Amino acid sequence: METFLFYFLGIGLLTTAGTAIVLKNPMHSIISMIVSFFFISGLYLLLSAPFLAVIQIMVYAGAILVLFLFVIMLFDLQKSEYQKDKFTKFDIVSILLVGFGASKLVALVVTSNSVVNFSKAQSVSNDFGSVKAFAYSLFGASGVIGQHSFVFEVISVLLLAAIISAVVLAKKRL
Amino acid sequence: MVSLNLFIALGIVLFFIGLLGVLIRRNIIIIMISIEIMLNAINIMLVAFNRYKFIENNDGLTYSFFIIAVAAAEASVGLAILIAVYRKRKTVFVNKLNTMSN
Amino acid sequence: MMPIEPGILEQLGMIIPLLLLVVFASSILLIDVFAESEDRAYLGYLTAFFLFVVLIFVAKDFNNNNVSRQIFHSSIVIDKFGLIFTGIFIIAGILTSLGSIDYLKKYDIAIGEFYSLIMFAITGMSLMVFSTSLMTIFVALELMSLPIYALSGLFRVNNRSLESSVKYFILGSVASSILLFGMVLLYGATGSVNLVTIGNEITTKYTNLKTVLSSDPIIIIGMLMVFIGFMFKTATAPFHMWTPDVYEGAPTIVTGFMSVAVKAAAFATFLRVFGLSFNNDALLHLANGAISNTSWIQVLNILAIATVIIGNLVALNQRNVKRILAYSAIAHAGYLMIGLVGYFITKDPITYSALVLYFLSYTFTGMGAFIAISIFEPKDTNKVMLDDLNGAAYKKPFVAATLAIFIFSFAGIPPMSGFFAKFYLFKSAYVNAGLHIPVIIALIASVFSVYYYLRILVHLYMKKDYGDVDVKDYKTTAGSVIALSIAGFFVLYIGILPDQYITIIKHSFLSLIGG
Amino acid sequence: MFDWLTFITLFPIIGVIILFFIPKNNGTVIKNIALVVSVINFLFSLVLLVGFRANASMQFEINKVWIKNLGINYHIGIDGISIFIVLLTTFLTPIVILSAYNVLKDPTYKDKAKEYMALLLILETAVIGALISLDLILFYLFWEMMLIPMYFLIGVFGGEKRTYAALKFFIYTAAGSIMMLVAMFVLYMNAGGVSFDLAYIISHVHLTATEQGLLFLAFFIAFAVKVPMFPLHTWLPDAHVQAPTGGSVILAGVLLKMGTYGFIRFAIPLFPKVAVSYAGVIGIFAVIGIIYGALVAMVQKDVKKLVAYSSISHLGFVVLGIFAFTNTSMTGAIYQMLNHGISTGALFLLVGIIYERRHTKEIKEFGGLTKVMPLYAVIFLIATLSSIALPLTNGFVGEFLILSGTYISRVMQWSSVLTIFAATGVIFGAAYMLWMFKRVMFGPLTNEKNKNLKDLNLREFTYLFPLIVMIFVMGIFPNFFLKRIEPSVNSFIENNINTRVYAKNSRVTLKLTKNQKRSKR
Amino acid sequence: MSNNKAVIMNLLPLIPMFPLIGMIINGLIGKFLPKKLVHLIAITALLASFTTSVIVVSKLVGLPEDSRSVSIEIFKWINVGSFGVSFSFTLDQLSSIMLLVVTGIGGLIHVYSVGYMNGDKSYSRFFTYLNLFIFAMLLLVLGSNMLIMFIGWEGVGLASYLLIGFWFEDSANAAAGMKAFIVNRIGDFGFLIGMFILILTIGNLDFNSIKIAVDSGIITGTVATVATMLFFVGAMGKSAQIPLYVWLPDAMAGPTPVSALIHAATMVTAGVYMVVRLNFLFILAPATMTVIALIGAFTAFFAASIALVQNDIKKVLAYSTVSQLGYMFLGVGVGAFGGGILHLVTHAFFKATLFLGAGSVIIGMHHNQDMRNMGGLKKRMPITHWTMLIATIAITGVLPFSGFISKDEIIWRAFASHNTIIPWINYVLWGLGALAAMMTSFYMWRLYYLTFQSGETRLKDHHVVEHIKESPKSMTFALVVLSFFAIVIGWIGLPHLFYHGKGIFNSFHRWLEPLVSESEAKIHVVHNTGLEWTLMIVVSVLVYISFFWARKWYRKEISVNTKIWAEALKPIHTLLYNKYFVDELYYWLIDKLILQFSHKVLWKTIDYIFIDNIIINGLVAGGSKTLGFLVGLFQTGKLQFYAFVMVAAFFFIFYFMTL
Repeated sequence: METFLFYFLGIGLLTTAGTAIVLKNPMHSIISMIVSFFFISGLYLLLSAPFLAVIQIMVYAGAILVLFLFVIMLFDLQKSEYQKDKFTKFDIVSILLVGFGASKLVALVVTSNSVVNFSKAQSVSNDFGSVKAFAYSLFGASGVIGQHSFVFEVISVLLLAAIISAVVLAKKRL
Repeated sequence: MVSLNLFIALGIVLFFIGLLGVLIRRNIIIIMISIEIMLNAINIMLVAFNRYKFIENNDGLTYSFFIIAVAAAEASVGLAILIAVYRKRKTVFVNKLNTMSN
Repeated sequence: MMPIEPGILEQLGMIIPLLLLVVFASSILLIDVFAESEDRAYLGYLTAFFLFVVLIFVAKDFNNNNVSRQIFHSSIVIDKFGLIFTGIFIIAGILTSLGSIDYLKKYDIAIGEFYSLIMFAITGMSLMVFSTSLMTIFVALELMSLPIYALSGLFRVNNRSLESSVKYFILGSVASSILLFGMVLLYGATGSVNLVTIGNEITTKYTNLKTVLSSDPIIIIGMLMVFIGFMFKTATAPFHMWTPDVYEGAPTIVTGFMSVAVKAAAFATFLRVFGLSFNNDALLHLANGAISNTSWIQVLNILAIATVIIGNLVALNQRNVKRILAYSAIAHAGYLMIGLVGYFITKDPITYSALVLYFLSYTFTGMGAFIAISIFEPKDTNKVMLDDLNGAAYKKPFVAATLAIFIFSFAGIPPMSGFFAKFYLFKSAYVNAGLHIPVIIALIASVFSVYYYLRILVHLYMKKDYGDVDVKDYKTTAGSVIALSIAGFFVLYIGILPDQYITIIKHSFLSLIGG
Repeated sequence: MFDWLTFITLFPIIGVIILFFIPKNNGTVIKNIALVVSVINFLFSLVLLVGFRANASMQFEINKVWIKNLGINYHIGIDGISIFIVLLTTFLTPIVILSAYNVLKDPTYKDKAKEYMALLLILETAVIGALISLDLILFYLFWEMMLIPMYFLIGVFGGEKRTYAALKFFIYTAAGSIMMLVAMFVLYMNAGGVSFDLAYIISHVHLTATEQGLLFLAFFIAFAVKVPMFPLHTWLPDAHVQAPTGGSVILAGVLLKMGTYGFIRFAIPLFPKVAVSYAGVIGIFAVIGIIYGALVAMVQKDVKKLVAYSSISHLGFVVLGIFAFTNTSMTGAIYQMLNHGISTGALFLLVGIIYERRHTKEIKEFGGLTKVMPLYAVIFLIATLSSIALPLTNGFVGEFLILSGTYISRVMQWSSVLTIFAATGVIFGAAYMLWMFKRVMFGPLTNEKNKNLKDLNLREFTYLFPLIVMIFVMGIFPNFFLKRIEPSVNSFIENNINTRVYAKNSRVTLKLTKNQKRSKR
Repeated sequence: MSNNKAVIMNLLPLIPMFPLIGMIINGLIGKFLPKKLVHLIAITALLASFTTSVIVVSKLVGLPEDSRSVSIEIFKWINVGSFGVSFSFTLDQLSSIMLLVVTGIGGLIHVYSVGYMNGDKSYSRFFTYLNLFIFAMLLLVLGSNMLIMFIGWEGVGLASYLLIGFWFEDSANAAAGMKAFIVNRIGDFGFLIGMFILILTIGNLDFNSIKIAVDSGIITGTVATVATMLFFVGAMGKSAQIPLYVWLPDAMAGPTPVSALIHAATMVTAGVYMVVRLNFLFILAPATMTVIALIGAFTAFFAASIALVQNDIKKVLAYSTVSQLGYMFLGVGVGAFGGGILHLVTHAFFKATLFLGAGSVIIGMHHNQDMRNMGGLKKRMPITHWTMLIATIAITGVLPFSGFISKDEIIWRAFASHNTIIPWINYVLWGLGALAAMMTSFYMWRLYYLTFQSGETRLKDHHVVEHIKESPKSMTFALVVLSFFAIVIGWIGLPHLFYHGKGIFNSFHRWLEPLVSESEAKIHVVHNTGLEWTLMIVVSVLVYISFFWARKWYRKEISVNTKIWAEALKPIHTLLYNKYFVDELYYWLIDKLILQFSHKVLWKTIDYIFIDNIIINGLVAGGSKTLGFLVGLFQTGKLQFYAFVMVAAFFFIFYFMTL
């Protein structure tokens, strides 16, 4: 049952990701992107990381792609506009190159022993993927700094910087 | 039972699909989306490794969480640039933007 | 090195410079909001002052604590190596902020955000240099890059500036994601992202390159991905293609900051990452103990030589000054890369101090040159062609003289610091690290570089005379004059008496090994 | 005791700093200050001469650590070989500055006097620095530093194709000396990687024959470009034709000597065996240079180019003298360096004077100037005679010593044949100089523009007069100079050639004449 | 006796000092002094040095025969390592003769040139150069080592350059001056190499140390031959022998007193003086001696043949000088060093008279030198006529006059001395000598008759003809004195054929005895007075025939049959007139060989095209620029292309690492 679920989610993910980059109309690709996020959160659930699955849907799909949608609607591209984005000979070369490279890489990685024959441990301590585990690692327990609280703080500074940069870029008149 | 290397293979393929997206499409929006795909692929592999190999702590999970946050920041700046470009050049196609060359 | 977990306050106490940077960056924003006067010049001076304060703190830290400690669960380490490079970033920041006052006034851009973004970028850089875990490096990399993407797109009214920021953004993001991908693979193979643990894991599991390749290629791929990520940031040969366009498009001051500070940060982190985790014999030696000629050091060596050659050759027939300096930056990256290879081979204080001295000299020379060029930039063109400089020396003798000093320092002509930097770098690479062929190629290439450097001087001094130089708006206020004189003074001072700087740098080497 | 050498090197820089504060437009004040500074510097250098004892040791020596980490120390000193070239520099600079007074009058350079003077003073510092430094890198530092002022002198103040000529000059020398830098690295490494000091390296280095050969080649090329020797000389005519008068006087008077000085101070002591075994080949190139320079000079249309090619020919003599390794020839070579500086310096000043009056350097533009400018003609004649080595002028002493020394040298292969070919240079020299003198000074005064040329004014006479005096003084009383040069040359040959190359103490350099043999028996 | 030596010692350096001081004064302030004072200074300088040399020579005569050589060192000039040269003068028999000749004739010519040059505006410059010449000549003569002689040697070269090109407005004169200097320089080149050989073998250049080396056998035959051959090259340059004589005829472009002093009496004889000074060295090299003799004889014959047909009075005298020098070298070549010097002295006097006479004729004819317009000056310029007549008789070698004595001595010794290398050579030498003597008398009498007799002066411009009058006293005084000596001077050197006693008459040879006897003894000379008489008579007969021939043709108006003969000898005439086209050959040679070659090949191809364009601008600069351009093409500006290159590089490196 579980393997079926994995294959369903996996193939779903790959196809939706594929369509996301192939479709001409950016609106369509955004939507197929959102569908692929659902598949990803499914995979997270499979990997017993419920908090992440929720974050994926809420933050990633909900916030970031919605932002994309706003931007696209802002441009209201005409059909003729994005039809011009045709395939060229050069793309075929890059597809072949990436395809060949990826296959070789996958073949190598799959067989390397830090990856092969690891089966899922049955019993998982209850708070593996849970919010509690996250809280401990981010904010640390009673007086001890969390494992990742420093990086967490840095990301907050990063977000601030990102906001300022976005404002600077988007300002009408400097 | 689904073993680790399946997840890793899936992650790598997804990563290269994203990379391919960047190389092929002219539309900047699509390029940004393919970058997001690449980041998601990385998240999947992170979670997979953490779940299968290093079950005792959840570093992988927190990393992927951070990556989502960073991706958000990146996307915001990227879109800001995109708006600025669109407002000035009225196009979102990258092959138009090659005024500078030797 | 014993990772200790002192209390939160004490750990925070150690990263005061970083905190100060963030606080000052945000305070600049607030001051900017409440200020009424349209003219934002005072912000430039204020930023310079703030940065100077941080510099004092860095210097204070540098002198007293001699043992470097890993803090925050060993995500970063405060050691002299990091402090020295933070110092370099801050110096670049001071020069940029001082130099940008006139430049922004010329394009009548009156925004405080410019300075806060600079400060954020500097925070990102120093964090990058301090960090010992790949995750912190990634986040710090983003913290550095985002403001730079914005800054390079500052002139929204100018196509080239937008283009440069688009290119830089997309290629930057792709490179960071490749870096991340490498990190994941390494995490998968070794279970942690801390550089030291990665290094130990690899050495415990494998003894030579052949076994690693056969049994666990994921490590090699991961390492390669990280390698590519850094190669992009340091603009080495095949990954340098974005540099000319981005440097030409971005505002000159930002280009200066990018070519000096961002490059230095990338190099320093590359040194830290590959010095700590991948410089073990598992990844370098063949079964029979000999250094394998397909190890990443060999790849780096080849790329370095390619960078030097491409950087110098293509610059020969460029007409745009910013593009010439872009290619010269690539060439200098090539020389630095040879020095870095030398360091990785020997890991001794001489090659290390040669490298850092080169950065110090390059900071002053690069920033000075770009500030001078920005003064000569005609209004609203975001383009400095060689012919725009004609006869400029007779309009602005001081600026032209300092530009001449920087040009000669780039070319490595004696009394300037460029000479000793280049001399020490090539001597350490040739004598200590035994890189005979790369040094000879680099020296020959640097003779070619004399051609395109002198072309700038030809236009400055020899093309026109007093009479016929038309009045251009080269007005300079105190900010750029101070910046140019600081840069000029240090270029000459290091050129004549480099000894004390070398000893300080050597002093900082001890802590690096401990990191 | 007061460190005179550093003082003399850095004193011009003080002059430059003073100049810096003077406003650009009052040119005369600038010129006077520059003149005063250079004259004072010359007087101080005379102090050197007074304090100089005629023995072989290195005098006024200072050896302080400069950059400990790189093993470079500030080791300076002068001996018989370098003292007079330093004096030549300090002697020529005030003359050049005085000659530059009206170069700066013509409109294109009207308020660039400050730059011109500053460049000349910096050039003086760089050259003296290079002459006195005994540390490889300190020498290399001054060697490269010389390029900047000369580059600007040619580039900013030169003729039409000045940028091309300046660039060619810069890149020729820079490219030449790159390999020298690599050679210095190898030497440093081979001598145990402790210091770049010349004496230290000479005593501690032990190289294989091939290594010595390659390194000598690297040093040789760097200095051969500067001399310039035959195949590497094409930069000199361009540089001279485009350079302003002052620039080309210093270029010919002093910069060219750096090449030959480099041979004596660095190339030969470091690699004596190679220098001796290749002496013949270098001798051939020197002789080619002599004859080639003379022949090509003969057909030049432009006076300055003619004098430029003549200095290629003269320096061919000097190189021949150096590589003959006899004390007569080497002393003669050093003495000839001084003579060439004075006679060619005078010639360039004279060409500059008629260029300032007529703004052309073509020989056919002139003719019959003696009638209009008699005093000029006399001085020009004396300079020409010194250049073609007429006895009782300085040129003769130098050339005679070189040729006689080379003839009796047993170290240089085919030395007698080379001497004979080199001596033909004496004939060609007379031919092209006198032919030029005839076409410029004698003959009917046909050209209208030459009719109302003014003769030398007082200023011009004052800066030519010392040169004329030196021509005769050095021609009639050479012993004053030779007495001081010779001990250093003897010790140079003794410990570089006799002991280190032939390893037996036979006085090999001089074919033992019969009566000397008899007296020895 | 010792005070004689002391007197000489402190007087000797004064001799060259006087002209030097004269030169300096005239040189520096001559332009501002009145004309009278200028020539006064110059003449007193000469007079002073003449009197001092007379005193000094008389003191020398006082010394005993064997120690008549006094030298004094003024200061050390150059000493480097083992090689030392010092400024030192030596007075011995040979240099005393030369001293008297130089200062004597020099003084007279100075007096003469007061008259000759009084019209000239750069008066002081002329006298400066004359004094410079005398100073240099005295150095040459008094120098006690080869180097001081070389200084004098080149010094006189310089003076002759300045004086030939004195009227520099006319570029022909300047060219002549330059030509003289360069040809001398070619000679000096040989001299220089000779000196090096001496330095190589004996370490220094003093004459007496050379003598010691020769006596002690250090200098072997071969070394001596090579050295002497090279010194002879130097002599050829200076004394205008066959290959290097071309400059002397052109040197006539200078003022006539210059030609008289430099190109007749003193400078050109320097070569002979040098050979005699080094007689002990030359004797060691029979090969060189033969060459000298041959060249001397051939030059005598060759130059005389050219002089036959020249129309310019000074050109005739110039070629006659070359021919007489040929005689001197013939004499010296066959070992008659004394005879050579005697001929030098006698020639100095009568040739100076001839030149000065020609000078006064030219002044009279208002600077017209062509003999075809002269004639009939006998009555207009009596003194010049008589003095020229005496000198002509002297030069053609008629018995009582000096010319005969010295020339005949040489011709006889040419015949009598036995040559080891080519035994029959002496007949050839004698033949050439005799023929040259015959031709000499022909062209001299042709000159005399054309200028002084052959009817009225043929000059077209009648106005000038009326005004021809005798030259002023200063000129005629010198002429008279010199012509007197032209007769008398020969007598002091009478060969023992005529006079056996110890008296004044053969004091000349006895005077030179100690210097040359040793080397002259080495040459075997046939003693057959009968043969000597017969040969002397044969030569005199030949001289008389050509005198009669010239007289017949040129005494009256140019007779009709002279024209017939001229037609018949047309081809030979043109050949001789154009000086065997030697000058044209030299010019073609120099132009083609040196100028074209160095212009086209050396400068244009090697320097300009090969090194500059092909290597520097072509390969280095051009190559790197095009390479840079090609690599630059990758910079297309398209973002996707950059990303593609990144990915491709990644895969390539990956492939490389996993190799």
